Formats: sequence, structure tokens, C-alpha cells
Amino acid sequence: MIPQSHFLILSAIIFCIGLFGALTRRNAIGILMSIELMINAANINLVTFNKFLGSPDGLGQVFALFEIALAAAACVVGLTLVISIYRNAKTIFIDKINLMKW
Amino acid sequence: MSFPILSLLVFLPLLGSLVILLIPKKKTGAIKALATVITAAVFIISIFLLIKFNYTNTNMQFEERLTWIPQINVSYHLGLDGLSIGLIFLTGLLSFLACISSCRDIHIRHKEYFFLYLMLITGMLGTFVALDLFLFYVFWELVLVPMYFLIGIWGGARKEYAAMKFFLYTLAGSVFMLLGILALYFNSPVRTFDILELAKYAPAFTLGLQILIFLAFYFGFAVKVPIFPFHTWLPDAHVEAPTPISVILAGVLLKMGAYGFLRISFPLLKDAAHYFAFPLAVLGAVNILYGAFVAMAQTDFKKMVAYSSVSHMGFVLLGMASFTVTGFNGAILQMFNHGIITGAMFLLVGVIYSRAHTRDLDKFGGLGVKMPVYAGFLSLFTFASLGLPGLSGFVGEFLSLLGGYYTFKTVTIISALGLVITAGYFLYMLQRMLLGSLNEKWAGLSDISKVEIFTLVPLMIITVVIGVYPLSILKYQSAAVIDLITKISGVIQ
Amino acid sequence: MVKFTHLIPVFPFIAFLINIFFGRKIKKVSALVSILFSTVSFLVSIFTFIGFLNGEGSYVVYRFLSFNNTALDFGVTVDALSCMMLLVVTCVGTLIQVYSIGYMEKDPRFSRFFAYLSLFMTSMLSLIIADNLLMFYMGWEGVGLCSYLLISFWFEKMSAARAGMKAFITTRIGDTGFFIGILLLYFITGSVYFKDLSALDTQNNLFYIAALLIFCGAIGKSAQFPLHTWLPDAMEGPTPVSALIHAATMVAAGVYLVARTYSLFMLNEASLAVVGVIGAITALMAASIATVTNDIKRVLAYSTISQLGLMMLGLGVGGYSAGTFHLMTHAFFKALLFLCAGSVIHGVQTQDLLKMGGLFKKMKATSITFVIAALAIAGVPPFSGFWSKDEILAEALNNGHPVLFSAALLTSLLTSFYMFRLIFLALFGRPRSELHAHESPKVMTIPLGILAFFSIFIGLLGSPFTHHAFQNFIAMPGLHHQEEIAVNYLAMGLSILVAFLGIALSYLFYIRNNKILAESVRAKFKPLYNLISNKYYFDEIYDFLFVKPALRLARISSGFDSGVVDRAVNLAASQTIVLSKIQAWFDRYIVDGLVNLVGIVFQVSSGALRRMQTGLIQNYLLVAFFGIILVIIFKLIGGN
Amino acid sequence: MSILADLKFILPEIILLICALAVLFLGLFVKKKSILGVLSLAGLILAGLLLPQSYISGTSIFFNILVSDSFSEFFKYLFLLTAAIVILISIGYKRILKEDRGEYYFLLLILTIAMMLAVSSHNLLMIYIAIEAVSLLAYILTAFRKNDLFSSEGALKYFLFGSLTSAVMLYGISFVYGLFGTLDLSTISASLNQAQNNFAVFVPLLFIFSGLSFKCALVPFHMWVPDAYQGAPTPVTALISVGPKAVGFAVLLRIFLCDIFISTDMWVCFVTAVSIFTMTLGNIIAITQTNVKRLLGYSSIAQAGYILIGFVVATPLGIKAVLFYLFTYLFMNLGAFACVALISESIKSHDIEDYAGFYKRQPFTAFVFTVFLLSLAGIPPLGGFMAKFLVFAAAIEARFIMLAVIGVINSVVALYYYVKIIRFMYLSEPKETPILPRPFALNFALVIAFVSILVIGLWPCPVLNWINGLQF
Repeated sequence: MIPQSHFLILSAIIFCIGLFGALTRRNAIGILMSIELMINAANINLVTFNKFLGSPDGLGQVFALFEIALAAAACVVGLTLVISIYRNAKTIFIDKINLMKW
Repeated sequence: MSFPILSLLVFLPLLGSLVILLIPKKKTGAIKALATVITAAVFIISIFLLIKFNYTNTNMQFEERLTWIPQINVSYHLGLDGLSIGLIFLTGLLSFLACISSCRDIHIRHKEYFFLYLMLITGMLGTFVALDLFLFYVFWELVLVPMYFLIGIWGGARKEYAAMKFFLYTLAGSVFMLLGILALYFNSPVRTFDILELAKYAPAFTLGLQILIFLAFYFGFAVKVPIFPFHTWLPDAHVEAPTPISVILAGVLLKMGAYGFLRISFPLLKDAAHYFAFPLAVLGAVNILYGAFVAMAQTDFKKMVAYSSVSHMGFVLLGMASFTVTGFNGAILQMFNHGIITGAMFLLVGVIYSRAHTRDLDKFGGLGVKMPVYAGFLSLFTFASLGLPGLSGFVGEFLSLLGGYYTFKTVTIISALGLVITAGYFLYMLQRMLLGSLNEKWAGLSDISKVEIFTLVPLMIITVVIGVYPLSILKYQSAAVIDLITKISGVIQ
Repeated sequence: MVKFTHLIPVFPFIAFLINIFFGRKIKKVSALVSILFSTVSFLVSIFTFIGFLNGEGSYVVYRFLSFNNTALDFGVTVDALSCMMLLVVTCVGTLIQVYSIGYMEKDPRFSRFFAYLSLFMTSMLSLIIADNLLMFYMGWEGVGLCSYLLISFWFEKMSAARAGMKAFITTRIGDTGFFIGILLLYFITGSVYFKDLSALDTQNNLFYIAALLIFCGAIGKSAQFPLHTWLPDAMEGPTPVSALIHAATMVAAGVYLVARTYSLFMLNEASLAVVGVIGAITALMAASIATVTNDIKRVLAYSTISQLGLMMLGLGVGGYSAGTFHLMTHAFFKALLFLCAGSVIHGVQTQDLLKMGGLFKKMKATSITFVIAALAIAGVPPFSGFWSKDEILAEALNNGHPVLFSAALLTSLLTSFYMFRLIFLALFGRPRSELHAHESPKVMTIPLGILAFFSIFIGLLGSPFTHHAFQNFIAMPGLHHQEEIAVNYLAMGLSILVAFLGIALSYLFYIRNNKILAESVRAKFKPLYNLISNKYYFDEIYDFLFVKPALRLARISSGFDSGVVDRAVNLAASQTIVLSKIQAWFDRYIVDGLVNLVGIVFQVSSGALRRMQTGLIQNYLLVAFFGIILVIIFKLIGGN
Repeated sequence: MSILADLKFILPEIILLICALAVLFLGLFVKKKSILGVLSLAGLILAGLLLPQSYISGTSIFFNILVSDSFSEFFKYLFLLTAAIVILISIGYKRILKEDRGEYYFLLLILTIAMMLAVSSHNLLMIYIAIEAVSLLAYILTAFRKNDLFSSEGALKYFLFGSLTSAVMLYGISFVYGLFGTLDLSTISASLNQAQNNFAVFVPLLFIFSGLSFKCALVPFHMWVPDAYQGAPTPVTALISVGPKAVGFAVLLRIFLCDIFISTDMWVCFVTAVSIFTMTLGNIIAITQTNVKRLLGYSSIAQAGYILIGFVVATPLGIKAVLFYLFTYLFMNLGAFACVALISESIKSHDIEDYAGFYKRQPFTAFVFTVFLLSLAGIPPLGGFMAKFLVFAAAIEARFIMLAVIGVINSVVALYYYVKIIRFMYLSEPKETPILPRPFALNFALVIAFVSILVIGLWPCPVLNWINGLQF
């Protein structure tokens, strides 16, 4: 059996990749995807813990399910916003989107 | 409970200001009339209080107490004693006179002006009668906002700067006072904001704690007094403010700081007060000399008077720092006198400014020929201001110095030298204003008008009466002062 | 008997109120009002005097202050000294007011003038009757105020305005010392009453200091060295003012003050010595300056300074009655001198002695009284000045002060010299310029006559012929009476001798017009002459000690014209102004600047910090991320 | 206890849901759109009336996921009030297109439900879901002006920032679950007491705190605030400056009241630092702002710093101060933004300099705006003063003297920029003076806020009593 720590390390790596992507990607869609990665890292954690804690209520899994749904919703909102910004600014490169500053 | 006359006194102007809001903007006559009637009523009530006041009784009189915010033990507690009766009278008088002067001097936005003006009066009166620290603080701050607008809208060239400076400066001081109030509240065994209650517990605090709280209050009061180096808002505010507001500012607002020391800092934090007595005396001397020197260099008449206030308030400080009956009496009397005299000085500045539209002393000269009556008034108040015996200014300064001398010999002697400098700059001013040959530019100036005389005559009478018979006002405070000293020092000095 | 002494100052005050408020309505009547009320004061003074002779004493009028179980009551002192002063002041004051009707006739501020005179009378009289130092001080400052108002009465003249201010501030310097003295005295004795002073008998160095501080006030007010420079300038005022305030009464208040607090000075020989020495220096110095001054009023002013110095000298050598006696006689003859000078000025419209001459024929009445007054001040018997001056000389000799005696004697010599120099130059000889002199009106000459009468005869009160009635009257009760009422013939002889010597010398110089002699004297004593004619370089000394450093600092030297008497004071004043300018600068840029600096710091940091908000979302995220990392690092370092 | 029985505890939420759906549906047909607003208001009022009957103190419902207690009731009232005032503001706000009105009110009401659920949740799962719902709805509302680049840009930044922090928070929650095997707050706190200082516990908690900091706009999670505030339609700005922020603080309190986060020096130190940085940074940057909405954005950051003082001191008084502050803050901030909405309608600008002489155009608006600003600055006798007073009182009581001193200094700095707006309104003369009529609803909102501010300042007893009566 694969030990718990392997899952946790995997999730940590995914989380960091996501974080790195969110901080460095110029494309708004890319950032969106990176954030999805981070959420998924958390989901891996939840499922892993559920498994290794052996909790009968399956709380971790339930949470993960909820989370997948929420992430989808967030993604919808995010994409909508990206479309909206594209319509107005004709770009989705976020280093171009700094109309409001200071 | 008897008739709540103090509440009536305090809230009558506020009521008036609300009524003014209902009057249409165009009816300036009605607005002016209402404001004058209200301030006159306040003045009459203050005289009534003066008559009814029993000055042998050291307890609070006309006391009113209601629960306000029971959850944190805030009460609506008003009262009057010998320390405040004079200031109430002063406020009543000056606000009435300044109102008359306002009717003439204010030409725009009457409705807002009188609305704010009456609100200001409520704040000032409230500060002097509040016996609950929370209430005190509310009234204290209530003064700031109207004052900001009154300077900022109706002021001179740099009004916005001056108004903002005033507001920030005083607020910066008073927020520390707020912390001091809270520290008193939480350290007292019975959590209360009541000054009289706290006076029972606060003196038992450790010295370190008292010093901390004293300093917190000090910032609040020092800015108002103002004590060097917190005085720089004063010349700006005084110079830019319209005449009636300068009168109120110098006449009443500055007294709030000194009153705070006497009402709160000293009786509650007596160990710290003794601890800081010497620094306070030194600051008093610095105020006297520094203010006088800076006043001498001014060419703006109003600024000169403003700096003279700094100098005069130094005597108040010195008297208070002495912790003697004499010094306290002197300090309170000096507060009163300074209110009367400097109020009159600002009125006089206003008279000349409204005619000549300049206050530059170097541009005047020889006005004594053209405006003899004005010259008479100006001379009288100038001499009162420079402490000529026989006029009121002297008595206060004398008692302050007498008290100061008892405790701090050297400091007092140095302060006494301020008398010479004061004479110097005031006479220099008189010389530049009234003496010499008449500048042809001012040949068309008319002499002081009847209304202006009307505002000055009461001040003149008081100045002379107190000068030759100071007991007339001292009797109201002396019992309270003895009581206060006994509380602070244990022994009477 | 009814207590009415305290009303004496009230009457002129009523006159003051009437004149100041209704002056423009009643116009010339204001003079009558003033004179009427001061006559009433005079009459009441006489009643007081009679009352005093009948054993009436001091009493309390009203409670001025009260706190802390101690109260300060204002009352009046009724004793020999105050009675004497009351009579002198009300009498001289009334006469001078009468005289002023003529002198000020054409002045546009006629009623204002009389109002001020009345106010002066009020202050002076309340000073005299004061029974405590505080009330005394109030009157003291009041007379200073009136002096200021009256010196700068013709304020259109800038020199008059400046002189007024200089007078006020110079005396105020002395007054501050006086004021501190009162404070000190209050704390040693716990009292400010004169009557408690006489009860003092303990030796205490503080009393010495207090006495000196009080003497500071006298120095300022009586124009003693080194604060004497204001008095010559005060001659800018109308001549009746010079007569009343700067000759007869106010300046004598300093002497009165020393006399009033004499018991304090008696406590310590040293303090008396200081009084005597200052008096001697002043007397000599001023007298010598008077010999070379050409302005008629300034000669009289220096003469006044000198005579006041003589009074101080008298008091300083222990001659209490001698000093006060001279105070009284001086009041009459000096007032007379000034009024005569005023009359001359009124007649010839100039003050320059060198432009006058031969006026005797044109102004008979004035000239005769002028000569009488000059004889009186020169100390020619039997005129009043002789008796009082002789008394001072005798006291100096009797009490073993040979140096002071010589100084007084020399002063006497100089006095008679410069006085007759003035008389000879103005009244006799040939007219030196085209002057249309005319005699003054009756309203001016009658007071001259009355004063002349007093100048001749008042001295007899203190002469051996009346068995020293004055001295016996004035002698301080309770004071150990060491004054021998005996005629000192040596002093008297020398006094007469120098008086005539002075007259003779000036006759030689100015009537015989002995140019050779004059020139040779002048050549021989050239350094001395220069010294004197430059007023002993006081201004230069002040200049060097106090002013030069400030000058260098402020580069304002060009602003001062050289050789003017008021240079020192002016420079001192400008030094103060420079200092005040520096302080104002400090206030504006340092104190206020610091405050504004706080504001600027906030503004700048706000401007800088808002650049953090780049508008780029990833920068925002980075900041947030770093925030988390930072906390984690802290946790790692901080451990548990 | 069955799920159906528990439904009665969320009756207000259900009412709101029905109302929201009705509004959405009616929005398709009704021509007069103000009816929608009135209907939403009616729903809110009804929900408010039902609120007292819908809770039995301290009952856990829905398998302990939600809790019905007086604490949540307080916040529910707060949100209903917020929503009601925002709707009043919105009714007269012309920049929201007519055809979108139905959706707009719908979203508002749903957001209200989400906020209400967030404060009553007692489980990290529910907390996360509710907060996420609040966020998503807030993003959409921020972007509501579809054709406005500012609106979209603000929303995108808001969204990206929010998503990232919520991902971080979620990651933290997953570890908490792993460590304690549960997501129920009370159970966690029971097992936490021993492990409070453990690094492995600290980091997940820090992550959760980060997620909530984003909601409360605490430094360094504040940077979205000015942009989102500036971009959003003004009524929405008003809403997100109060609602989600209160949610953040409520959840923080909820977690905090379960003894999580407290009693270690490290946390106190850390939260103190956050509090100081938040108020100082917010105030200082606000000084040089020229756009009123941005300025108020920074001001609301600073306000959050003051509120955090109540957490730092961790005393009963501190908690009460936080609640009182939030309650007062609701009125003054909504009032201020209502004024901004009104003024921007009138002068078509958010630039402070264009506010010059506004007193002449609309004296009443200028006056109440002044009152709100002064209240935000903490000038007595207005409500804002009372709130600040309690916060500083809590700090002094717990002897956080430095914190109190920095707090009061900050409130002086803050005065400067609040007064700056007032200065332009009153001390400058207007360039032109077209007087626009004020929409009645907006007026009504202003009056409500104004009266509340005055009453809270002068007669705070009822509010204090209410807060004192809350059970934690």
C-alpha cells in the first residue's frame, strides 16, 4: 500500500505548481487553470485523509465532491469574467489589464 | 430633581441651531435675530447662574445626573462649581457679543454659519459643565467640527490650511486624552467615568500609572491651551478665522485646555501633577517669553494678538504649576481676564480690518487722529493686556506670579521679564497703529460704529471693575480653589 | 470724623470720565471740569491734613483680594509723608492745569489732554495714599501709563511717539525689578502693607535684595543712573506735562517710594549706601550734562535728574527728612522752572537757548518768576532750595559721608552754574535771533506767581527760623531718631559759597561773554568737555556691551543715526526685535515646520505606498503570498 | 430530529429564496422595475420578521452543520439590513440597466442567503461552501456592468485574488481535516488545546486565516479592495464593503469563539501586526487618493484594522466591540456609499475635485455625507465614535497600550482624508449648479442610515443591550 505521505507530497507538489502558475502566467485562462490545480491538490488531500483516517462518515470524500462542484461553478464565473474582459479590453493578458491602479 | 437649568443652558443653542435649519436660507434677518436671541438667552441664564451660585459651597451646584449608557457606566452628569462658573459666564458673554459681531461681519451663507455657531456654543458650555469624562469628551470634540467649518468657510486667505491644521492638531491631542480617559476607567476599582467618583479612586494609583495617564491628558489639554511647542495651530487659526470666531477661539476655546488641567488632571492624578509641576512651570515661562518674542516680530496685527495669547496663557500655566492657592486663583482669574481682554482685542482687530481690509501694522499709523474713539478702546485693552495695574490683566498675572514665586523662584523671575517684552510689543503695535502721522490712504476711514462700541463696552466695564475690585470675580472661585488645593496637596499653601 | 481721604483720587477720576466720554461735546469746559475736581481734591487734602493733625490715622477702604484665609485690603495711609505729598501734588497739579488752559489753548485734542491730566492725578494720588505695595504699584504703573500717553500726546510727531514708548519701556524694566521685589517681600514677610514694614527688625540678606529690587523701580521712575535716558526724551511732551509729571510729581514718586519703604532700607546699611551712591552718580552726571545742553527743556530735564539724584543721596545718607524736604521744595521750584520755560517757549516758539536772549524786557512776569525759581534751585538763601539742599549737605556731613558730601557740593556748584547759564542765555544779553516774543496770557502767569511764592517761602518751613517745623512734622514715627536738628554752619557756608560761585562763573562766561576765558576752559578741559557733551558715552558703552554683537549678527547698523541720546535704548530695542524675529523664524520654520513635516512625511509615504498598488493582479497575489511565507518564516524562527 | 423539522430554523432563508426566484421570474415580465425592488424589500422585511421565531438558542441543525444561536441571529439581522439598504440605493441607481434588474435583485437576495448561511455554519465544510458562494455572487455583482471595462477589470481581479486565497484556505482545511478527523468546530477545538503551538497545526490554521483575511480585506490580502471597489457599480461597492467583510469577521469570530487561534503569543503577535499594518497602510494610502470610491475603499481597509483590535485583545469587551463596530460600520459605510452613488449620478464623476461646492447642489446629501464621513472618522457624538471608543476601551482594558496609541494616531490621520472630501464639498465653490432630484428610495436609505448613526451615537444602550445579550 502506498503510504499516506506519498499522497500528501503529491498534493503539495500540485499545490505548488498551481501556486507558481497562478503567480506567473500572463494569460487569465492559465491562471484560472492553475487555481484549479491548487483546488485539486486540496481535494487529493481530503480524499487521502478520509481513506487513512478511515472515518466512516466519508466526510473527506463528501467535501471533495462538494468542492468539485464548487470549482466548476467558480470556473464558470471565472470564464464569464474573462469573456467580459475580453469584450471590453480585447485582451486576456492580465499584465495589460491595469486600468485601475495606485 | 430641580429644574434642569444647566441642560437648558447647554442645549438651548443646539435647539436654536436646529430651528435655524428650518428657516429658509433667504431670511437672513430672521436667522440673525434668532441666533442673537438665543445667545442673549444663554447670556441671561449664565448671569442668573452667577446670581444663584452659592460661592461658599464647594460642592457641585445645579447638579444633574441621569443614566446615559448604563452598560459602561456613562452618566449624563452636569454640575457647576467655582472653577467653572466664571468660564460659563465668560462663554455666555462672549458668545453673545460675538454673535452681534457676526451679524455684521458675516456676509455669506448665514444659515450655515449660525447653525454651526450655535452648535459650537453648546459644545463649549457643555465642556465646562460636564462631570462625566465621556460626556466631557463628547462636548470637547463637538467643538471641533463647527470650528473647522467656521474657520474653513468664513476664514481668510489660507483658511483651508488653517482649519485643517486646527482640526488635526486638536484631534491628535484629544485622542490621547481619550486613551487617558479609558485608562482611568479601567484602573479604577469601580468602573466609572464620573469625575467626582474617580477623584476618590484615581489618587490612589501608582505614580507610574498616574504619569502615563497624566501625559495622555496632557497632550489633549496642551494643544488647546496651547503649550509650547503645540501652539503652532493657534496663529494660523486665529489669523484666518473671521473676527467673531477669533473672539470665541481666544476667549473660550483656549480656556478649555487649562480648565481640563484643573478639573481632571490635577485632582485625579495629583501625584503625577506634583511630579510634573516643575516642567509645567518651565513650559509656562517658555510660553510667556517665547510667545512675547514671537509676537514682537509680527507685522500682522491679528497674528500679534494671537501670539500674545500664547504668552498670556503661559501665566495661567505658571499659576497652575505652582500648586498654591494664590497661583490657582491667579490662573483661573487670568483665564477669565484673558478671555475678556483678548476677545476685545480681536473685536478691535476686526473693526480695523473691516474698514481697511488689511491688518499689516506697518501700513497703518496716525489712526489716533482719524479714529479717536477706536484709539481709546484700543489703548485701554492694550494696556489691560500688557498687565497695567488697575486693569484686569494685572491681577491675574500678579497672582499667578505670586503663586509661581512661592514654588519656583527662578522660573518666576525669568517669567516676570516677559512683562517688559509684553509692554514692548504692545506699545510697538500702538505706535504703529495710532501714533505718527496719518497715512493718507486711511483718510477716509470712519470711526468705530455704535454696534461695535456696544460689543466692546461690556468688556471694558469688566476689565476695569476686575482691575480695581478683583474680589468681585475672585469670590466665586476662592472656596473652590481652596478645596481643590486641599485635595491635591493635602495642605493649603 | 468722616473718612474721606480715599475720595481724593476719585475726584480727578470723575473728571477723567467726564472728559474722556463727553470731551468732544463740552470742549473747553473740560479744563474747568478737571480744575474743579482737582481743586476739590486739594481741599479734601487739606481736610485730611487737618484730620491728621487731629490724630486721624490710616484706615481700610475695601477688600481687594481674599483667598486662603488671607485677605488683601486696600486702604489709605494717612501720615506726615502722604499728607505732604497730597498737598504738594494737588496744589501743583491744580496750578499746572490752570496754566495748561493757556498753553494748550489751540490744541485740537484739548479735552483729551485734560482727561489724561486728570487720570494722572488719579493714579498719582492713589499711589500716594496707598497703604500697601500692591496698590502703590497700581498707582505707579498708572502714572507710567499717563506719562506714556502724555509724552506721546502729539503723536503725529514720530519722535514724540518713540519717546513715549521709550519712557514706558525703560521704566518698565525698573518696574519689573520692583515687582519681583514685591513678590520677594511678600514671601519673606507674608505682607505687603507698609505698616508691617516698619515693624521689621530682623537682619536678613533677603531684605537687602528686596530693598534693592524695590530701588530698581525707583531708579526707573526717578530716572536714576543707569535708566535715566528716557527723561530727556520725555520733553517731547507738552511743557505742562513736563512740569507736572517729569519734574514735580511722577519722577519724584521714586523718591517717595524709597521714603515709604525707608524702614526696609534702614535694615541694612548697604542698601542705603547703594541708594546714596546711585543718587550721587546721577546727580553729578546729570548736572554736568546740563551745563553743556542747549535745549531749554532738556537742561531742565537733566536738572531734574540731578535734583532727584540729590534727593536719593539725601535719603541714602540717612537724611529721611532732608530727602523728603527737598522733594517738596523741588516740586514747587521745578514746576515753576518748567512753566516759565513753557511760557518762554510759548512766547518765542523755540527751545534752543542759543536762539534766545534778552527776553527779560519782553516777558517781564515770566522772567521774574524764572529768576526766582533759578535762585531757588541754585540754593541761594533764603529761597526754598537753599534750605532743603543745605539739609542734605548737612546730613551727609553729619552722618559721616565725606565723599557723598563732596559730590553733593559739586552738584550744587554745577546746578547754580547751569541754571544761571540758562537764565543768562535766555533772558539777558542781546537777542541772538529774530524772535517775536510776547508775554503769555494771565491764565499762565498767575500760576507762575503762585508757584513763585511757594518757591520763595516754602523752604522756611524747614529752616531754623521755624525750628525745623517740617523736619519734626515729617520725622518717621517709630524710627530711631538720629537726626540732629541743629544747624551745620560748615555745610551752610559751603552751600552758599558754591551757589554764588556758580552764578559768578556763569556770569563771567555768558554775560561778560568772556570768550577767551570760555575757550581756555574748554581747551584745558577738552577731554572732560567732550566726555560730558557726549553724555558720558553712555550710549556708546551700552552699544559696545549689548548692542554690537547683535549688530554684527543682524547687519542693521545703518539704521541708527549716531550721536542721538536714545541710541542705546533704540539699539537695545532693535536687538530685542532681531531676537524676536529669529524666534518668529524659529517658530515658523522649526516648530511649525516639524508639524508640517509630519504631514509631509505622511503625504510622501502615502504617495510612495500607493505605488505598491500597481494594478497588476499578479503583483497583488505575490504580496499576499509573501505575507503568508513571512509569517511561516517567523513561526519557524520564533519556534514555539 | 429530522431534516424537515430543521427547516423551520432556516425559514427566513427559504422566504428569501422564494422571493429571489419570484423576482427573477417577474423580472422577465414586469415593466416597472421598481416593483422588483419593492418586492425584494418586502421579502427582506418578512425574513426579518420571521427571524426571531426561527431560532432556539444554541440548537444545532442539519447534522451539526448549522447552528441556530443569537450570535448568528445578530449577523443575520445585519445582513438583512445591509441588503435592504443596498436595494434602496439600487432602486434609484440608473447605471444598472432596466433589463438586468431582475437578475440583479435575484443575485442580491441569493447573496444575502449565502451570507446568512455562512454565519450560522458551525462546520468548516459549510463555512467553506458558504463563503465560496458569497464570493462567487460578489464577483458577478461586481462585474454587473457588462460593458464597463472598469467593472470587468475590478471583478476579474477580485475573482482571481479570491479564488487563489480560497484555494489556499481549502488546502488548509484539508490538513485540518487530516489532523483532527473532523470539520466540526467544537470537536476541533476540543482536541486542539494541546497542539496549539505545533507547527503542523499552525500552518493550516494560517491558511484558513488567509482565506478569511481576504474577506475582511486585511493586509496583505487587501490589494483587490481599491480596484474592485472602484470598478463595481456603487451599490455593489456598498454591499461588498459591508456584507462579505462582516461575513469574514463573523466566521473569524465563530472560529475564534471555539478557542481556535487564541491563547498563544504567536497568534496575538501576528494578529496585532496585521491589525497595525492594516489600519496604517489603509489610512496612509488613502491620504493621496483622488477617486472617492478608491478612497473609501482604503478607508474600509483601515476600518478593518480597527475592528481587528477587538480580536487581538480577546476579551468579552473586545468581542462586543467588534460586533458593535460592525453594526455601526454598516450604517456609516452604506450611507457614505449611498451618498457617493447619489453624487455620481448627479455629477458623473468620482473625482474628489468634482465634488467642489456640492453643498449648493444638494444641501441635504452633502450634510449627511459629512455626517457619515465624520462618523467614519470617529467624531462624537456619532455612532462611529462609540464604536471606536469601545474598540480602544477593549485595548486599554487588556493593556494593549501601544496598539491603542497606534490606533488613535491612525484615526487622526484618517480624519485628514475624510475631511478632504468635506473640504471640497463645503469649502470650495461649485463650477456649475444643476440640481438633480433625489430618488425617493435613496433618500430613504440616507435617512435610515443618518438616523441610525445619530441614535447609535447618542443612545447606544439598545444596541449594547442586544450585544450583551448574545450568547456565544
